[in-house]
Amino acid sequence: MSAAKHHSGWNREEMARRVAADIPDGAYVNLGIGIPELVAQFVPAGREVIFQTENGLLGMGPAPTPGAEDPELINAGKKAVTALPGAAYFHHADSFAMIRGGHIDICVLGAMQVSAQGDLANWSTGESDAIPAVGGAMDLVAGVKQICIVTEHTTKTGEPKIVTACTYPLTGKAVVDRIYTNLAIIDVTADGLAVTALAPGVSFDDVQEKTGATLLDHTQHKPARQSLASVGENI
Amino acid sequence: MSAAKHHSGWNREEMARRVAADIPDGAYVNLGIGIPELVAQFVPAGREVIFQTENGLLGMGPAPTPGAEDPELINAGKKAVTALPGAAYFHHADSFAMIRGGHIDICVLGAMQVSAQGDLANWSTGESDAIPAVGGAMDLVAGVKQICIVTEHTTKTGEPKIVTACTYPLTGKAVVDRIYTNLAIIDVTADGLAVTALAPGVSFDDVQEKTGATLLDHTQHKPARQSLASVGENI
Amino acid sequence: MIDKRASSAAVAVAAVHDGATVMIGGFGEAGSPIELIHALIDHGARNLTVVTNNTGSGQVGLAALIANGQVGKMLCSYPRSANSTVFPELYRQGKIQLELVPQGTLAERIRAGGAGIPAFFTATSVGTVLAKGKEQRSFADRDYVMEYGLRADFALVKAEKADRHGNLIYNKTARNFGPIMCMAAATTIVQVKELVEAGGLDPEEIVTPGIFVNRVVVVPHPAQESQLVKEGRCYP
Amino acid sequence: MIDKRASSAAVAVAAVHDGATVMIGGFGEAGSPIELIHALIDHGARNLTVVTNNTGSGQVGLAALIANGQVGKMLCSYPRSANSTVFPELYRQGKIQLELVPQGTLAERIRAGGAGIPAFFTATSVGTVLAKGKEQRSFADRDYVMEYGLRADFALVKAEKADRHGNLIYNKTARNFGPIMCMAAATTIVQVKELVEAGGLDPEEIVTPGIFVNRVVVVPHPAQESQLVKEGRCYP
Repeated sequence: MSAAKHHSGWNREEMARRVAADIPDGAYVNLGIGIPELVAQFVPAGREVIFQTENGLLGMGPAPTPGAEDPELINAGKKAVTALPGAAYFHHADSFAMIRGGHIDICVLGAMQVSAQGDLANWSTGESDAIPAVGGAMDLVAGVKQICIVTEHTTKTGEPKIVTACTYPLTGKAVVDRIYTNLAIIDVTADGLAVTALAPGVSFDDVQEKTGATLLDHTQHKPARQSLASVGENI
Repeated sequence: MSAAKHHSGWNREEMARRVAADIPDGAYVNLGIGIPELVAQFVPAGREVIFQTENGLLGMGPAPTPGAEDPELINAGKKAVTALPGAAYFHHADSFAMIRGGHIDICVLGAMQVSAQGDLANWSTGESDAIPAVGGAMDLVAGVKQICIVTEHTTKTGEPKIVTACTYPLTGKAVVDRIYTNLAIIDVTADGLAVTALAPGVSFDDVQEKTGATLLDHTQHKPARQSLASVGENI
Repeated sequence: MIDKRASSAAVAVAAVHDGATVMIGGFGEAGSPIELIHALIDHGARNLTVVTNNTGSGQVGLAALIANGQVGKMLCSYPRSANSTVFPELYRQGKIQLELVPQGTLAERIRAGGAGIPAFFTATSVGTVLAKGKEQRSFADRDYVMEYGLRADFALVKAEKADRHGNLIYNKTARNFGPIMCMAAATTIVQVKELVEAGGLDPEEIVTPGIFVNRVVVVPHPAQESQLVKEGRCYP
Repeated sequence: MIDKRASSAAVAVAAVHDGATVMIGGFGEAGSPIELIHALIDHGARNLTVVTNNTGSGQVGLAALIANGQVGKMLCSYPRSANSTVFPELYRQGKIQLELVPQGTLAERIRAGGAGIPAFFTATSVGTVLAKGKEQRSFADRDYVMEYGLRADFALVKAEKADRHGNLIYNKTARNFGPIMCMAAATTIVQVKELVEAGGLDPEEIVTPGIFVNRVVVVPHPAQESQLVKEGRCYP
C-alpha cells in the first residue's frame, strides 16, 4: 500500500478500497465516473457484487485486455468494459426502471459539494457559459437505495466540499447516505454529519477544519457505522 | 360459397371474408374472439397481414394440427395457435404498448351494441349478478387506429344491436369505424351511420328495419367506402 | 456468491405473510406457476390481495387458492372464463372483493410499479364505468384517466430457464405478465423447468435480468392446469 | 408481402422534412447510426429537433449534422463530452437550443411516447433546477414531477440484424435507446449489419418486433465514430 508517502490520509485506491469493504455480498451496484470506477477492483475475496452500468448492462466486468476493446461494449463513462458470465443486456428504459424503481442497492458517485442534510451537487457549477450536462446522475440519486459519495475532502484549491448548504445547483436533495474522502468516512444522519472512521494520521480536528459544516465524532461508537443497510434484504 | 341457402344475408364465414377483403397488405391486426377469429383464414391471396394477440405474440399463425397443441402457445381466447416465420414474443406491458401506442392498424371485435356515434358495448350486460370481465377490450378500442365490428345484425331474439345510444355499459365512446353484419357493411361517419354495401338479397329498407338508429344509404356512392384508411401509411 | 436457488417451493414461499399482496403470473394456464401456488396453499397465508389476469379454472392452481379462502381481494382483468366456477361463486356471496382493471392498464400499472412511476395517464376506460372516481385530464385535446403504479410484497412467476443469478428466459406466450411482475414485487419467486450455469444464457436473450429475482425453484415437469382439470383433480 | 428493406440510406431518409423531430439512437458512438446520419446530412433537411443522448464527437456523425446547421433544437442528457466541440460552440453562440433532460427521464419519456402514455410522474429532478416550471405532486408522501411522453416524426436507429418484417436484435450496449426510439417515432428507419430470412431470428430473442420498424437499410461494415475522429475525418 502506498498510503501517506508525503502526506497523511488515504489515496484514491485506498478510498475505493474502503468503499468496497462496505459493500455486502450479493449487492447490485452502480459506479460513477472517476474514483468510483476504482471500487470494482477492490471487492473483497469471497464476495460477489454485480455492477450495473446504466447504458444497458448488468454484470459488467473489468476493462478488456488491450486490443480486445469492443466499441459496442462500453460503460456509462464510454470506456470499454467486459461482460461477466451471468451478464444481461437491456435497453435504456429497462435500465432506468432498475434505477428509478429502487432495484439497485448502492450507487457510488463523485461530488462537487455535499451538504450536512445529504444534498448533493455533482453535475454543474452553474456558471452561465457552462454547457449543462446531467446524464443519469439525477435518476441515480432519486432511485438507488443508498448513495455513497467518494471524493477528495476539499477542492484542488483547498475549499471544503462538505458544506452547510450547497452553492452549486443540486443533483438531488437529501439523497446522500455516506461520504468517503481521503481523510474520513462520514455518515449523513438525522443528527448531522457523523465521522465514523479517520484515515491514518488524520485527527477529527483535522477533518473538522477542512469541512464547511459541523461534524459529530462517532469514531468511538461501537460499531462506528452500520454495514450499508437494506442491501440484499431479500437476497 | 354457401350464402343464402335458407335465408338472405351473409353467414359467419362470409362476414369474415368481407372484413378480410378490406384489410390492406402489410397491416398489423388484432382479432377478437368469435367471428373475428375467422378473419385470419380469409386474407386474400397476395396480401400479408400480421396478426397480433395481446397475450404476447406478433405473427400468430393458424391453429396447430391436432396433437401439436402447446399450452404455452395460445391466443387471447386461450386457444392453441402457431407462430409464423418472423413472429416475435414479448411481455404484456410491451404488448399493450403496441396497442395503447397506436401501433396496431386494425382491431376486429364482436359487439353487443354499437351506437350511431360509434360507441361500443361489448363487455358487460350490466346485470347486477354478472361477473364483470373486461380483458383487453377497453385498451384495444382506445389504442388501435381503426376499430371494425363484425356481428350479427340483431340479437338472437331479434333486438337491434345497432342503436341510437347503447344501454349496456360502454367499452369505449366514439371508437367504432366500421360495422360488418350479416346484412350490410356500415361506416360510422360524421354524418351518421352510412350503409356502404348490402348482402345478397338484402335491401336498404330491410337493414333499416332491423336497426335501432337512422341509416344513410351510401351504396351508390363511388366508391361506396374507403379502404381501411391510415393503415400502412408508413409501410 | 450469489445463489438464488431455493431447495423447494415450500421454502421459497415460506415468507409470505397474512395480508400480503401477491402478484401471480400467467394468462390462463400459460405461465401460471402452479407448483408455487400449491405451495402457497400448503403454507396457508390468508387475507391475500392477489394481482393476476384471471381467476383460474377447475379446483387446482389459482382457483384452488381462491377456493381455499386465502384470497380477500383480487385485481384482475378477466375473472370469468371456461371452467372458472370458484371465483364467481365467492364473488356473488360477497366473500371476495374484486378490482376490475383493463388488461393493458393492469400490465402498465405493474410495469410502472416496478419502474418507480407512481402514476401515469392512459386513454383506456375513458367514458366507461371503469373510469368512475378516477382523476381525468386532457392532453392535446384527448381525455385520459390517471392510474397508479402497482407494487406487491411477493410475485410468483413461471419461467423456462434460470441461472443462479436469477436471469430468466420464458417460453412462448407463457412470458405474458412474468417479466413485469418480477420487477414490481419486493420478493420475486420463480419456478423454472431448468437451471443452467451462470453464462449458460446468452446475455442478449435474457428477458428478466437477475436483479429482479430473489428465489428460484426448479420444477422440471410442471403440471398443466388444463390437464389437471380434465382429470378432475382437486388441490389439496 | 411485407418487405421493409430500403435500397439505400439516402432512400430511407428521403422523407425527412424541414422542421421534423428526429430521434437518433446511440450512447456516445455505441449504437449511433452514423451512415443514416450522413445520409441525413446529404439530404439537407433543416430546423430539425433532435432527441438523442449526446451531441457527438469530432466532425462526423451527429456532430457533423449539428455543425452543418441542420439542428435547431436538441433534447439530450449529456451534450458535453470528450471531442465534443461543435455543440458547445453553437450553444454559446445561441445558434442552437437545448432542452436538458435527465437520462432516465429521457428514456422514460420516449418509452411513454411509444406506449401511448401522455404523461407520468417521476422523482428524478425533484428539488433541482431541472424541476423548475414542472408540475409537482405528492404520492405516498414523496414528491414527484410530471413529465410528458415524447414522440418523433422519425427515428434513426442502428441494430445488428433484421429480417424483412423489421424484427431487430442489437449488439451488446449498442442496444441502449434503439428499442424505445423505434416505438416512439411515426417512421422508424434502421440500419443493420445483416439481413436474415423471416424466421432467421429466434422469436424469443427478438428485441424490437417489426411492428415498430418501417425501413431497414443494410450497412454491412458501419464506420466507427471514434475511428473516424482519430483519423481526423470530416463529413461531408
